[in-house]
Amino acid sequence: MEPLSSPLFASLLAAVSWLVIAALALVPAGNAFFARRLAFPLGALIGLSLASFGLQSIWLHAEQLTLPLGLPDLPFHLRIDPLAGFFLLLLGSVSAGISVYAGGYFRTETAGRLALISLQYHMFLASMAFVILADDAYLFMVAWETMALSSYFLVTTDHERPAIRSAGFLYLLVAHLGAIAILLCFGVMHGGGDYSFDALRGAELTPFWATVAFLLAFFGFGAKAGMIPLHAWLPEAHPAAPSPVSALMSGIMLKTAIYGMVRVIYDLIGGVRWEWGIVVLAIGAGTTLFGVLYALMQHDLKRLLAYHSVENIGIILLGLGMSMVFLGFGHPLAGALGLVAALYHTLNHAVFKALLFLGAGSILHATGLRNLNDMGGLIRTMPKTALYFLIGALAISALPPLNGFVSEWLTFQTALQAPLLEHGVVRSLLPLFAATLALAGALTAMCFVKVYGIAFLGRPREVRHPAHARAEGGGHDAGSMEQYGMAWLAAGCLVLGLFPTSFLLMLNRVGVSLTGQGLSPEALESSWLWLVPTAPERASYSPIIFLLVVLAVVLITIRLVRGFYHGRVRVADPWDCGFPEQTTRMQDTADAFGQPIRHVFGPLYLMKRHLPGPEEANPRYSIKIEDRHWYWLYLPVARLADYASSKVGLLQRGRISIYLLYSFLTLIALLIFVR
Amino acid sequence: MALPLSGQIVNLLAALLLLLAFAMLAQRRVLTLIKLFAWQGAALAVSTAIVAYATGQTHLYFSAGLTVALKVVLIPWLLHRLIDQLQVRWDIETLLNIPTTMLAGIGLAIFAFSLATPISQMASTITRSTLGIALASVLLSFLMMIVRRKAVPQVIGFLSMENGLFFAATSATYGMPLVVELGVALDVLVGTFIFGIFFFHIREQFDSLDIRHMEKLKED
Amino acid sequence: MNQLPGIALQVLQSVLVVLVAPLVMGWVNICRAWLQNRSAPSIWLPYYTLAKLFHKDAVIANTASPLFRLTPYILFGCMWLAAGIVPVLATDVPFAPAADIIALVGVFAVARVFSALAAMDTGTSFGGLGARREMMIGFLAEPAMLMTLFTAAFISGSTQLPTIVETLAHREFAIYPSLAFAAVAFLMVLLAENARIPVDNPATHLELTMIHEAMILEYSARHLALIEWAVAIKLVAYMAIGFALFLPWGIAPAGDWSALPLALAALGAKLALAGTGLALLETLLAKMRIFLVAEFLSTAFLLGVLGMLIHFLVR
Amino acid sequence: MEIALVLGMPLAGGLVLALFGHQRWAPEASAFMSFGTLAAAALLTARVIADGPMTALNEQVFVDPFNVFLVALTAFVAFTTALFSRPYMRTEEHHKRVNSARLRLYHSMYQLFTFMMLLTLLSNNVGMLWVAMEGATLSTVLLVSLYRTPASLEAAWKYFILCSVGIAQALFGTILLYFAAEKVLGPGGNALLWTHLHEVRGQLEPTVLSLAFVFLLVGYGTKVGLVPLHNWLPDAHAEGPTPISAVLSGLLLNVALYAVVRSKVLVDGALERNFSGGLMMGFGLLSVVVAAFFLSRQKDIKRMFAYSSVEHMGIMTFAFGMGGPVAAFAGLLHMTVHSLTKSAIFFAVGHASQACGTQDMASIRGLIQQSPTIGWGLALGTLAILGMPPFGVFTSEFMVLTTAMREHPWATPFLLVALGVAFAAIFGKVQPMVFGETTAQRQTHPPALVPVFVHLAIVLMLGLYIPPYLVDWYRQAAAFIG
Repeated sequence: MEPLSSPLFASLLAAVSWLVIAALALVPAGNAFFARRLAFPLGALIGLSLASFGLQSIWLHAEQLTLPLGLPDLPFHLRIDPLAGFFLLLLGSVSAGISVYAGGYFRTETAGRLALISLQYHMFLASMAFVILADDAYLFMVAWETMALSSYFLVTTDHERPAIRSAGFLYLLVAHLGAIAILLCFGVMHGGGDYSFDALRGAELTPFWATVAFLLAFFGFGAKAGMIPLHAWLPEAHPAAPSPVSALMSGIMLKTAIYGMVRVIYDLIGGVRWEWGIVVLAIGAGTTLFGVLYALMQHDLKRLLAYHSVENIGIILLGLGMSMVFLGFGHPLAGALGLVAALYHTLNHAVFKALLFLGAGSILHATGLRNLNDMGGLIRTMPKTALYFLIGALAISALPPLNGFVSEWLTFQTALQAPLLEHGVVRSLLPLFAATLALAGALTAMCFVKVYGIAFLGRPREVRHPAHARAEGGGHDAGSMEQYGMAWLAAGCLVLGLFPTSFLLMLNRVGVSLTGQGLSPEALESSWLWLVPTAPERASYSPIIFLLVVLAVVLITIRLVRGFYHGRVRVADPWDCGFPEQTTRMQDTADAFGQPIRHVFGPLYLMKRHLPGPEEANPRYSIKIEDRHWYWLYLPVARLADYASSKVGLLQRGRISIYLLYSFLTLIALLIFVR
Repeated sequence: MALPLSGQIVNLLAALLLLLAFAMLAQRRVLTLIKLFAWQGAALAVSTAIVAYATGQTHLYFSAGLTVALKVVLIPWLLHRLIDQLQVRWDIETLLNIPTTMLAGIGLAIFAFSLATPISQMASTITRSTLGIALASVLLSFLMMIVRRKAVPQVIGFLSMENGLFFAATSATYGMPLVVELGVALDVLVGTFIFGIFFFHIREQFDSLDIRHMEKLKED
Repeated sequence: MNQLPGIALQVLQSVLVVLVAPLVMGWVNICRAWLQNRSAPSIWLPYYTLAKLFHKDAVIANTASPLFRLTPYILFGCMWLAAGIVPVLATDVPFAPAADIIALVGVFAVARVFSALAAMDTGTSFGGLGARREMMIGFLAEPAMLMTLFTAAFISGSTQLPTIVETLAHREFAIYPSLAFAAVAFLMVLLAENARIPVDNPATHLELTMIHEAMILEYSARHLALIEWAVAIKLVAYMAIGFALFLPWGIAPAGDWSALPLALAALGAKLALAGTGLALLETLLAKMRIFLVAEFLSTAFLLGVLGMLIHFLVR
Repeated sequence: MEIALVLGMPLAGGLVLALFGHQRWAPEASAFMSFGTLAAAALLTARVIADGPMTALNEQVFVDPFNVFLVALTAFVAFTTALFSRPYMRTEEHHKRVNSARLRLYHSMYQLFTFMMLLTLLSNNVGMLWVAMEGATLSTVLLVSLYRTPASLEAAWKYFILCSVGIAQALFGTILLYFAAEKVLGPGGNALLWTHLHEVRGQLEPTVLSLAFVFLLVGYGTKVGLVPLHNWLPDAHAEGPTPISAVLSGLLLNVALYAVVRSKVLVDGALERNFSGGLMMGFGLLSVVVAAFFLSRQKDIKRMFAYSSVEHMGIMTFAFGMGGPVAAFAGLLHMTVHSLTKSAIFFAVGHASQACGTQDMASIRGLIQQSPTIGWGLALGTLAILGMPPFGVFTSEFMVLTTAMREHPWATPFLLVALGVAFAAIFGKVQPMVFGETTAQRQTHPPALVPVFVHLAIVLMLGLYIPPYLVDWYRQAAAFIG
């Protein structure tokens, strides 16, 4: 193996370079010159190269490497295969955009904070790369938990605020519990050899233990991915972090959980069963709906985006679940299609969610605002950001011809393979899950109309906010580095949306490497213009033609209208409906926009409303939506632990005689036992 | 097989030891407790000396001498002095009433005997049957420590446990090697000194040697 | 393969739809007037209105952004595109492989999102109100629509409208109970999506009830004209989808030019019939309270799902 | 020679400091003596690596792979703790919590304590091991009550009584052991020599040995802090001076566990069934679970970490109880990383509580703002002790858990629940202490944080890479423990 031409070695080198950048951040010279000027652009370059190595490895055979580190009997094993390559591509390319953005975003930090952020940021990136490259349980766990730890410290960057501290705590706690489940899963899979993935792959499991391993992996990784009911940390932690970090976490880190799920379930456990798929589908559907419905209720922009991450994880799970159902029933073609759809959505979500979080970061930087209810009219002060954010918003709303649509379309196509299934109930279940997806897609569109309409359009809603003086008067658009970062990701949305076929071929390689079979030959032989999931007469989609036609039609219309009619325009005040005292506060707020949803889905929410009375001089409506999971899952568990510890506490009442009695009784009991 | 005379005497002394242990368990007055403790030490020393004489293990004489010096003379004297200085001559309060304690003690003794019987069968020493008694007196001292509420009786309980251990050593094996015996004795001595220091500190802090004052550190 | 005739047909078909759409609107209005015992306006009135609007000076709110001015064109483009995908006259639609029924729903979604955004752009309370209601109807109607389409897709094994039509139109005659459910669901979605009674009233400006009109309050002149025209095209497109799924007879099969005149006639008849039916419905029904719409559309969704399930059960 | 030096340095230190411990230079002298001990231990280690096991002083002391590694560890942590106690005790003096007489006691007893622990480890005579262990108790009991506050007196009293009583049971066990050995080896000193006992362990009487093991386990287990014998431990840790808490947790518990493991080796040789292992696993598991639930109710920071020590000693006991090369390896590794991490935590905690003037966790806030190094030291140390990779504690826990899953699957749910609860409890309390608005004040003496970060760096290294000679060493010891 030529080390230099090997993508595995090169990826390792890239990951180590991130570690080196992290370490260099501690060099205090020149007001943290390195961290301020060089670290992030360099990190972005490394990300790009990592993406290219990953891309390369998708088309190659799997490679392995062993490092002389780690446990005595279990040195660090590394491996790169199409699946790992795909996720490296995701990590590298998305993080490149985020890193460029971060280079601009963090520039104004104080030296000490900046050094810490740069250290943890690049450590975070490197640990994610190692998670993907790991080929044994130990290295995987080390990288996995390092990832949790470094992101925890990033989340608590602004630790002066108590809310952020508790968010960080919750985050790390859930992450740790998830990690414990994953560890247990590796233990269950273990079949006598060591803990390298090769040995785990080779282990023969009975159906019972395979199912146990599946459930452990699913919930362990699901805790990280933010699926319900283990999602509670996500909407707390992601908004708490600085925006580029939120982008990294939502965009990439959640995907490492998907990676882990696919790796463990498809690759290590193998022999996927359809019952597992039903579990995944059920949780996925719940997660999807829950995520989007709660997102609609949010008025904190970053929190809203975080809930959308929950939703999109649900969509990915729907794809995975369908794939598992088909594979379990012995339909590898449809199974591969589901997997491809899920992985495609993984990549898409990484790109547009990162873009949206970066946009939210720019808003926060420029105006200091996170609450949508205070925003409005930002399109005038930050037109570039508005454009990029619009692309992200359309993409996440699954509107053609952007990328979100492609993966949802593929998921729908997978669901439409349902007639293949012999099992009547399952066959009719799949379209129902597709219906959830449809509902979620439409709700997402509603939510992003709300976000975009309220943040960027209209007029500033609240003047009481001091930051608004800035936003109205001297508000500024994002800096150039930030814009480059967002432009890169926006371009990603377009490319992924317009050229899906090349990505489909790539993902097909991943599917082949995992399930042994890929998409149908007809699908693979279709030209680059046409996206064909199974056969051209069944379904096809060509985003380019689509876009060209829309553009052509729109241009023709403009041309015609301009050509035939005059272009005279008068600018006036908006119509006041005969009520001259219109104020900006009379616009819809984010809370108001969610009102139909609250009405339709009322029982789902735990609402605390404050309705202003007729006498109030300064009436304000406010609403607080709480997550029911807190009350039926998290708090009871916490109370149970508390109760147990209060009972255990009774053991130790301070009286020495009692302590002596314990020793005495222990002795006597053991003596009796010995006899 | 009839026991030789020395064996019979040792057995007698062992019974005395056990009786003294019970007496200490039942005793309410500190001064008497110290006296009983001294007597226990004396019985231990005599039995050790007899074993030494009967078996020709010369180091046991040394051990007996050490016991006399420490447990019959030095430690009771130290305790007396402490009690004089600290003026703690009150009656002893117990957590459990005396009859119950005695009943528990009898149960313990039976348990100890049944536990020791199979082992003492293997012993080759003339004193082997006393192993059960030694174990019983260790457990009885333990029980005494549990039920006493004041610091001084607790310490006496501890020391009497040490006596039981010594007795076990002589009865089962004709005593531990000398270096160990010396080490143990040193530990006991230092321990007693430290106890003494503690009595003063405790008294200084709490105005009493009642360990009920020392129940502040706990989980709530 | 020579695709030129196909493309020509495609262009012809979409231009036809665009041009005919106001006429259908006019027809519906006439029927309604007749049914309500009013004297009917001219069937050409929508054309007059459009021409009038195109000639006026546009007034744009000073709070509007470029998005506001772009939106009418996007709307119009989207609807034109939708009209191009649906096989109105013939199944020989070369553009159809580029966008199947899911993409078709996507096109309508794009239009909806942009019109809602434009409504919020001027920062008036009416705009926001309209946008929010429109999006609510959208999220309820879209899944119902997809379910309806999926039923047809399951029957024909394809998500491409021409294939669906060919399958449905040229199969042996059989009663599909699933399609019956789907048809009812589709009708309900059609009413909701096109802002018709009982969901919305295209002729009202009452703030308590209006949905679509609230969104376009700020538009005037040529922008308004484009929007109104787009609305008309949308109605025709929906009707055409309905014909394709439930009344596919008469649509010319691919390559069969001789069937075109018949197809044209069939289309005219079907449109006239549908317009009458729509007017009848609008006359018979009363406008619902806004939150009853949710129930109305969830019924549609339920029917769509039921149709699909029935398809699986009675297969 | 090296052995004599290892034992002689702290003994001499204790005597010298008993005379001069009140001088200004006493802390430096103490650190110097500890450094001497460390150097001697290093020499000894090198010698053992080169020449293999050996005995000395008329076979009364011996070195084998098992104890030499603990000797090195003990000497190392004793040295770093001496470094730490230099500024710590000066600050305490500055705050008038101790006077010079007590400082003399402190420094002298500290050295003696080191001596006693090293003697326990090196002693070949099982009886002397007992004597030294009791000596270790005696030398620390006055240190626990150094502040003479009511609470510290109470803690010291409990420590003294419970440990003395416990260890008295161990003496009974030793007597039984001698009783069994005497039949094989004949009466006299040899029958208590470990090296001889180990050779004949197969011939020892099983019933006696199982009885002996019960007494030894209860006796030394009290010092290990196994539940329900642990009650002295949190009190003594919380009320004594922090350097003493550090060595109690970091070293004394290890030494006591060492004694238990030594006993186990003998018993396993004599008994067919895995009697000792079962008992140890049971105690280990109970300790882990109970300690985890104790954690969440703590208010005192040192008390909380004391319970964490109980938990970790439970893990080690469980690991040694499982036996086998991997579990024993893991147990040894856990001993190493736990003592390094826990002492590092106590160093950080000591400075933190001095800076805030309290051990009450509710009043310690925002350490990172006042002193980033203390804050980070505490945060990283806590995460390390909670088993977060890449720190070494995770390495050993990984090995323990994976072995347990293979061999005793029933135990893993308990372990995992306990680890989860412990994580929530400790981390939830430490986080607000480290982050947020600060309550800390500037300190008069610059804190000694080199030890903290040196310890953590070693622990970090052990998480990623265990040097080959260390692996060999652990393996030999693990093979020996079995």
